[in-house]
Amino acid sequence: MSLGFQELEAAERPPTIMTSRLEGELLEVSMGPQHPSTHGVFRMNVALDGEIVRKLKPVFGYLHRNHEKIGENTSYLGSMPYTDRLDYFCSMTNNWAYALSVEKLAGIEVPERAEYLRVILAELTRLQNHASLLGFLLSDMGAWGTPLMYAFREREKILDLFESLSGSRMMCDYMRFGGCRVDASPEWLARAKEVVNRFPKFLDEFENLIVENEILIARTQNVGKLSPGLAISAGITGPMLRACGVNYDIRKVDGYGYYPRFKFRIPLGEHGDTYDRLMMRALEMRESIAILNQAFEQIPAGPVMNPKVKIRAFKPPVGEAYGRIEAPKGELGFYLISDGSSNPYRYRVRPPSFINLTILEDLCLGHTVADVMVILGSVDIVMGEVDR
Amino acid sequence: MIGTGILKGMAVTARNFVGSYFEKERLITVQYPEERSPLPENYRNFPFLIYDTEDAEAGLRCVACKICEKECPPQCIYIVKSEDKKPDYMGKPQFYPKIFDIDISVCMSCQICVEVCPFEAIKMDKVFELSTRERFDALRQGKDELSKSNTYYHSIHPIEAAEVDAKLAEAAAKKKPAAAPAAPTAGTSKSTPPSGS
Amino acid sequence: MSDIDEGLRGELQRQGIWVTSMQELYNWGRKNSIWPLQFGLACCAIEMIATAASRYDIARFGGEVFRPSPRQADLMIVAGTVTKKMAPQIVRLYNQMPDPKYVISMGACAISGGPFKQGYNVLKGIDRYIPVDVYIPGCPPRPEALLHAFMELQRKIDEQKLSGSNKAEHLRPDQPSEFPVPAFGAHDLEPAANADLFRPPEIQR
Amino acid sequence: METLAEIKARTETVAPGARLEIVSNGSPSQQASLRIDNEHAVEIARFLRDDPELRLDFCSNVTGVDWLDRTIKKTVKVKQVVDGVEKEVDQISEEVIPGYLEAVYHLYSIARKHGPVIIRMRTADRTAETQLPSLTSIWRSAEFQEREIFDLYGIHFDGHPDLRRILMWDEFEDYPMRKDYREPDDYEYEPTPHDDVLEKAKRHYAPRPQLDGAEKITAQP
Repeated sequence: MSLGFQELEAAERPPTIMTSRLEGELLEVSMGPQHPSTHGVFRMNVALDGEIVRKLKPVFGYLHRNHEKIGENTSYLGSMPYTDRLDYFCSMTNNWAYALSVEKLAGIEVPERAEYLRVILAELTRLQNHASLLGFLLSDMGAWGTPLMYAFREREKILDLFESLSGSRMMCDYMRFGGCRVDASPEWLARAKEVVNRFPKFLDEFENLIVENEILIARTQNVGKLSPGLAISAGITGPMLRACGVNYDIRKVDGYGYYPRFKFRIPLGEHGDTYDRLMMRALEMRESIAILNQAFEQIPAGPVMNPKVKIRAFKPPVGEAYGRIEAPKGELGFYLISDGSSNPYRYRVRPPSFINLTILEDLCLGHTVADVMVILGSVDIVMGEVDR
Repeated sequence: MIGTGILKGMAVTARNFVGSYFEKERLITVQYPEERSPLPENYRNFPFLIYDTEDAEAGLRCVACKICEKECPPQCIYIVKSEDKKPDYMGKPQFYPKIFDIDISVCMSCQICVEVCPFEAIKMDKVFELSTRERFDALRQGKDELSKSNTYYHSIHPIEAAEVDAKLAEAAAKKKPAAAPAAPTAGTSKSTPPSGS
Repeated sequence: MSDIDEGLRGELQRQGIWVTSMQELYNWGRKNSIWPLQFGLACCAIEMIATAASRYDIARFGGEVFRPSPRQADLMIVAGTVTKKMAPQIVRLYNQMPDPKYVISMGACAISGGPFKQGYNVLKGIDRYIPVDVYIPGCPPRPEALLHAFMELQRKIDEQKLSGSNKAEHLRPDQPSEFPVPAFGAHDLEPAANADLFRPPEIQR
Repeated sequence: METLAEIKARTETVAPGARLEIVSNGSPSQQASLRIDNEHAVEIARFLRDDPELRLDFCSNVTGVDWLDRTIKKTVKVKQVVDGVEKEVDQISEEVIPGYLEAVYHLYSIARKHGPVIIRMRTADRTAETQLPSLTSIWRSAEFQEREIFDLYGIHFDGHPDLRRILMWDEFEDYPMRKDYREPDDYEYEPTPHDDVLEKAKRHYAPRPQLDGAEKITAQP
């Protein structure tokens, strides 16, 4: 297969005259798809000048498993378990985004308790996603093992909650159009509350581990700077956008799922560099804990499923809808076109981590190869979602 | 002073290292084959078929309506309907599945077959130690392997099974005037030993 | 290198003498230091990382040394969906691993394409191109299930013979240790399966 | 935010000669969209982005849709003289809409926090003229998404900086997300076939006489 450098113009390439020094020669390196970093089957074709990145072309598709095509051949309900496998860290938020879009398409009301449960589960998902991201990022930076072990220790506690509620650790398949599949028992809520109450202790510890670490600061500050203008134009969303100082959080803007009922702040970065992106996750976890504590206080009793919604032979009216939520990685949207049959005519996922990679080359140019891994880690990608 | 941040971090690792010897919260390793973390009530892995009474062939609740086959998102269920009818646990003549196969090498444990089944005939199992050295036939479960007793269901999902039994008993009571007076109710198989475990 | 008579062994053990054969010693060493290739594809890879993390701790089985290079690895855990775009790379990685090498096919996708098998870019099972030793069904399998498969693989290694007519495959020079890498075609991989390896049975019902 | 009709009216004043059309949406989501013509697309997109009222600076989602040839049955009441009496009679006319490919853009505003405004563009047909103007120069976020549409649907975006296959390999020739795409035949082992998989598996099993018996079993009553 060609390396994908056809567009590397001859004029850009320095003349290949044999000189005594190799300076100016570009070295083409293919990083991935099997790569020691922990981000799955992602590949980058990098042109290097010494150690400096001069050109970087991401290559996708090594996990392109035809989610959209399968979604068009499966019933509306049948696509729900597939959404779990999009961003396999955050199956709950994927479920929610899909359920929200179908609810928009068919005009379905969701009971109050179900909305609260969705908020609780989405914020728990955000906690475990950000915690494991920090672990992965540090392990990319060379802190091999230890922070990842700490992060996974905490993640396991949240996975246990998911498992006892939905039946599976990762592939929860919990939400349905018009509510949630099963109700959470009071014992489950008490357990979840306990896990959330203990979480700040872990955060304190983790922040002690990393925030002031001189090596981390040297590796991340002023690395991979992103300007707010470029970020908006390139469609960057989520913590990455907010790290540039742009105040845009769909939980506030769209106000879906009773988020307007909760008091929480949107952490904003200043420089848009890797350090800000990293810290953004740590700060967002604190706000998630605040939301969770309010949700545990406010959650009302009641049904969790709209009784009018049919499980089988669900056919929404002809039309289309685009629904989006603030997933841990950014704006996760589903665009559905219905032709009145039981399968969607068009089923499209707007994957945040795929679109966040648009500016990967801009971030990496001029930095060393070692920084590429750090920058990629701070983008927070999951290949299941990038390639779908 | 340069280096204080690193020392602070080292203190955290040291605390974790020492703590992992006595602090329960930091000591989380499950010594798997000898010690198992308990599976929650809701845990699901692969589907199985329920039969009432003691006879797996006669007491099978499945009536081969093929709804699960149709709804299964990855299409891993295969049913061939019988040509004749035989009495089910309530004495009513019903079709039964001549062939009921689940390819567990495809199944994604999504539980949709359980949700759509109108007869409470298919439920989720908790067995996960299924590694084999063979692929094709070893991972295709037939009717014999899939059929498990209601007692077994009670042993793995006690709360859910009790609810299902109550629901079925209620439905049977409603139908009773029409059905034969000697029809046995659901959940009479409590005395049978678990066969699938 | 033949097997030791169990009665004699018991007798000697009572006298405080432990005997072992070269084969047992060799297999004991091999099965307790299986180094997997650090290589994840999709969702199952996260469960693989969870298995390596502190709660399940694959180090208790001697498998914690995840090697980034195939040249140092004994075991390839194919954890996740194998797409047609990725399949040539996996075969190449397998070919680069030194003998004896083992493959665990983790999760529904790696076994048969799993829920995604209807996709146009999904390979219906990695055993179309490379031989697989242990299959773990599940989507994704629990970390315990991976440990169970790991123990199954250890049992398999323990059963391998170093000599005789039925000796282990990696010791037989006529057995291939490398397999042809499929090429990207205009519509599909070429060939769509390695006919020497992938022989699906007729379905008997 | 302004209504779509107001946006349309204002756009028409800025881009004279542009043919705009509001595509209605029957679902409860009520997200109607604006169809823009290909010649003025870049101009209109720039206006939507830069207009101080709209400031649609964030192009969230870009996607392709494949519409096959459709026939639409229209029922019109026509007055006809039947047996000397004038009556209203339903006249059914069939209209064939030739297939086309469509690109849909979902626009939001980060500056003004409103949206979505949905714009769509259509190609002339599905096979020969599948060109659309690229809007990557207006919104950078369209770069990879337009590449993806090119890869999966075969829409050629004029003016795209780097239009290559993105998800499939370079040697691949088909456009797999099109509705008439036929996936490669790899149904050698299908233990649980039914419905469409059964049909595809049958095609595969057909030249293999040793499996004829198995085929008879899989064909369901």
